Amino acid sequence: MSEFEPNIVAFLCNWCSYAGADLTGTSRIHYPPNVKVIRVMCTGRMNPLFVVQALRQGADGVLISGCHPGECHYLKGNYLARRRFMLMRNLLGFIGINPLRLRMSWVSASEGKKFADVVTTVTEDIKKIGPQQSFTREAV
Amino acid sequence: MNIQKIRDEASRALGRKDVKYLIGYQKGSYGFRVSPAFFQTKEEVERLIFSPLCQVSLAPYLTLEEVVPLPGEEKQKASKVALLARGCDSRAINQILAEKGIPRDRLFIIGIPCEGVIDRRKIEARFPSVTEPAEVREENGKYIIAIGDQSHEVPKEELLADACKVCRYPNPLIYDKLTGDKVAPHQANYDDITSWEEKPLEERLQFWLDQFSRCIRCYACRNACPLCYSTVCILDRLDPQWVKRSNDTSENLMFHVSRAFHLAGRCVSCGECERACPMGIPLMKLNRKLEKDVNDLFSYEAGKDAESKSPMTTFHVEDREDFIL
Amino acid sequence: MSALILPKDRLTDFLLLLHEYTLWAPVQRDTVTLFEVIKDPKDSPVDLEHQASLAKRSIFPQSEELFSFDQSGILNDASKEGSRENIIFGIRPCDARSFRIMDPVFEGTMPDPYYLNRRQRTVLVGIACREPFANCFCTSLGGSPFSQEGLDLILTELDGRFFVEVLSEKGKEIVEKTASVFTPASAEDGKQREDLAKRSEGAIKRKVDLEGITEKLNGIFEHPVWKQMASKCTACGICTYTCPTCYCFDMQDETTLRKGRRVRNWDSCMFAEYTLHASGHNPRPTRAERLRNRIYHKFKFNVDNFGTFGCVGCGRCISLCPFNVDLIENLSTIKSLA
Amino acid sequence: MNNPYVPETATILDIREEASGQRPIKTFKVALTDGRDFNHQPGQCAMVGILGIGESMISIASSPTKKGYLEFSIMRLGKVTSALHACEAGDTITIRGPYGNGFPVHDWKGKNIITVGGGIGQAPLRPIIQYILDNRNDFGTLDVIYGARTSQDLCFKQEILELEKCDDVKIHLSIDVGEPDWTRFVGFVPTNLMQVKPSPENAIAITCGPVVMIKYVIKNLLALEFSDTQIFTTLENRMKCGIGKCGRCNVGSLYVCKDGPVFAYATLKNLPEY
Repeated sequence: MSEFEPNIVAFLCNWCSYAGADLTGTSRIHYPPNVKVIRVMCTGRMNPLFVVQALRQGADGVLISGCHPGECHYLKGNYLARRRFMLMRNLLGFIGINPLRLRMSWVSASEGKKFADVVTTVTEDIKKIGPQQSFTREAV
Repeated sequence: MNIQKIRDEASRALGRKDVKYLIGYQKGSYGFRVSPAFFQTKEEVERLIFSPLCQVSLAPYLTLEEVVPLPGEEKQKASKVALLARGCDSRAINQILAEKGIPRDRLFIIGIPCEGVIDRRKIEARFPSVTEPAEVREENGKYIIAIGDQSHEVPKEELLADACKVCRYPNPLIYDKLTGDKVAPHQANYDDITSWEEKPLEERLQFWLDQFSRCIRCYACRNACPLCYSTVCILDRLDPQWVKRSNDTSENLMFHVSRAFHLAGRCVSCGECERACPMGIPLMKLNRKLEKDVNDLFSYEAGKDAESKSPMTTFHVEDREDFIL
Repeated sequence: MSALILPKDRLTDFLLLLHEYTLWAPVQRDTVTLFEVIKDPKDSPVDLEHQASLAKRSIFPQSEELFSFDQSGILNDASKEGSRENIIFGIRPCDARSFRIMDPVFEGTMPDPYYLNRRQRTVLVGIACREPFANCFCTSLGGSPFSQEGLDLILTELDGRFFVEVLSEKGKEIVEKTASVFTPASAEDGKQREDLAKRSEGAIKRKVDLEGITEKLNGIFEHPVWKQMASKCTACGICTYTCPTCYCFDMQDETTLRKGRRVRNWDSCMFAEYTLHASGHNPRPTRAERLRNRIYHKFKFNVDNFGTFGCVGCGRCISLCPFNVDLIENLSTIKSLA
Repeated sequence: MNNPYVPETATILDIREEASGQRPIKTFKVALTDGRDFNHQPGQCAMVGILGIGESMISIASSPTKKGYLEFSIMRLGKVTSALHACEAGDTITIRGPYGNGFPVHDWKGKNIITVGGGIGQAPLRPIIQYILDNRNDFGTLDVIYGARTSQDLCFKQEILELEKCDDVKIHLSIDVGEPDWTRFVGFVPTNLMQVKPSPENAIAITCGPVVMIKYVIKNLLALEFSDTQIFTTLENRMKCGIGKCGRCNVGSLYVCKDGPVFAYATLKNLPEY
């Protein structure tokens, strides 16, 4: 059987992490192809339920990435997101969903290398914990 | 608890020109039941009761669709709703006020320090199939239960509702009139939460999936919750439809995570959701986990006053971020 | 028909002999007892003491696929898929009667194949109620704790044994398949059963006189009493979802990227969304109209359309309501209106 | 056993824009994919849907005398109707039906017919008008009273104006608020009705439109001495199954999908909740 290739949804903020991911590509830095990127304007736009919805619809992990604290384009979106996802991670852990399935990172537009590292770490971790199938929406 | 004092306050409140009606309790239709009741006149206050059986929270009635303008003839124009509020109810009211859900001047709050209430499931398990009206009073750490002409004594701890066992705010925090003497609060105790978190992930997940699979999605937990008062709940939305109508474990998990998370930093631990659940799902466990975390991480407790901002709409630059890559 | 004795310690054997059927039985799930499919009767102790909820989902499941489709069109019609014969074991007489009330809704000029196929393939094995529960009022609705209406077999617990009465051809078939666990019943057993039936019926304390309620309802549609009754209701779905005779449903499409299915799910007339028009107009905007519709449906509309009350008096809506909205009390109030 | 929940597929032949603005209305001309005749009565409805979105009960806006196709006039309001409005000619939709009772056209032979419509409420009346024109000798005079909020919201405008050329059809259009180019009646439909003053003698009045309009039209018809059995209307409610099982569309003990949508006022006035 071939190795498990996780499905990871990455929500990247428009101003920092999305540009950072772009830089990763233009710098020709390799990173695992398991992430599916969704661009959001700000991590503060992230409804915590997006995470559950993604996991339910077949994602094995979710990565949320935004600007470093103090650098948010909208001043405080990432601070609010930080609180939200800290709690969401704890709640998911409480009901038995491995908190490693929800990761958050700060990646600026200049940190192409860091983005590659983050994606590698997240992918490796999720490979270790295996696929998420226990509460996936019933495949029709 | 002196019922006469509460009745006096109630009839004084109803005597006020600006009070439309009063939400209180009256004897229920059978057995250990207590029913929420809406009192329009002073005379009706004779029916008002308050006893350890008064488990139902009255706070949800403040935000129901028509904000209860019962046909009260000449009183129709009056603006205030009076209600009895125990510690937990007062916290719920505070939280609603803080969220600007209802204006303070629409409320006349009669605060009742609360010694804790009886879990109806526990007492009905102890005395099954009781149809004749039963009464309970508390005496020296015991409940004296009168069913018909029989009397029983049960230690308080055995019947006390779980939420009341760890209630830190038995005394109303916001009120216009306070009746009775203050009650000593209980200690916060999150042992159940911490010990649960020591269990293996797989065991936790199996437990919750099993619990959620039982849910029939009657939404009683939502409707009974004093803080679930959104005009359009995401659960009723068709477009976008976050949670499908189908009853399966995955949809149910989504529903329960949304419900719990929407109450993060807002839940006042009244235990109404769990009480209302016809399927016996331990919903308070989720709420208490979030309550504990909000307290630990953001030093915030819901409903302590009517001004403070929700922890989910504020932040500290120095909030923990050890989970961030 | 004939009567037999099933020793209590052979109950599991009896259920094991029925392995070719899909077996629904009341099982304890933490603090509640619910009807569920049990895989192995040895592992799932059947709870015959409690008033289990949701028997109706064995024939009318809460969620049910009507058909599936993809971009090319409709793929299959789920009503044509064969399923095994069902046994609902341990159903209360009131629940068994409830199917008789739902049947005409799903029959009619446009028969509903999903419900009716499952209904035809289901055997109802009842358990008589020796001790009625607090809110049982089946006798007010023409039932009784020992009612045999709609059942194929009925068990009555005597001391250490079940008195089994065979009530239909389907029931006879079951008994023949499991003949080894039974012994013949004596006249004494029959007498014991009669005594229990009498005692149990006498033990029902909650009653409501429904004589003339339908006519009464004709004249009080606009009465302020509805608003009063509904004032403490918070419009959740407990009463309708746990009601054995409530059958309203919703149909929705659910899709993934490539496939979809049309599903029908229980719906509740207590929800605002139930009647909400796309324009935003709602013919039943408040709890008063919704509660009124529920009572009218059960005690007038069902009588107009099918000649029976849409209620079997199981009392679950009363026991489970978190706010003490009490159907018996409400019906008595209606009766007492001038 | 036939499965009443499984729809048939149909193809959109043509889409015509009837009204633009806030609540746009389009008329969809469709034909069943298998070419079968739908066999409906004027006034009946069908469940029109799109797989993956859902279904809505829509009244059939064309007469059974028009063979080979069906028409539905649909206002964009909810999830399904929005998706339908996004469709193009050639797309596949689903249809179940026909449902409901339809107008008792056979009992109306030899009668003078008055239709009173408002807004999209003209759609269920259109098959009746078409039916009468196609069986012209079976009926007496035809009065079409129709109004909408603005001239932009009037459906089937061309078609109705075309009718004016027939000498045995009278058209009475109105809009709620006056507009510079509008030379006809300005005011609400019930008012227009009082101005037209149709005679109740040997007549049948059929009305459809917003709930409030229907109430006043009926009131005015009664004032004009129409009897209960001479007034017909169609109702609507939220529907899911279309076959009287899912419960939600009841008005009293009758289901709009099965026992309606056409109700004689004689029946209607005895229904609670109306």
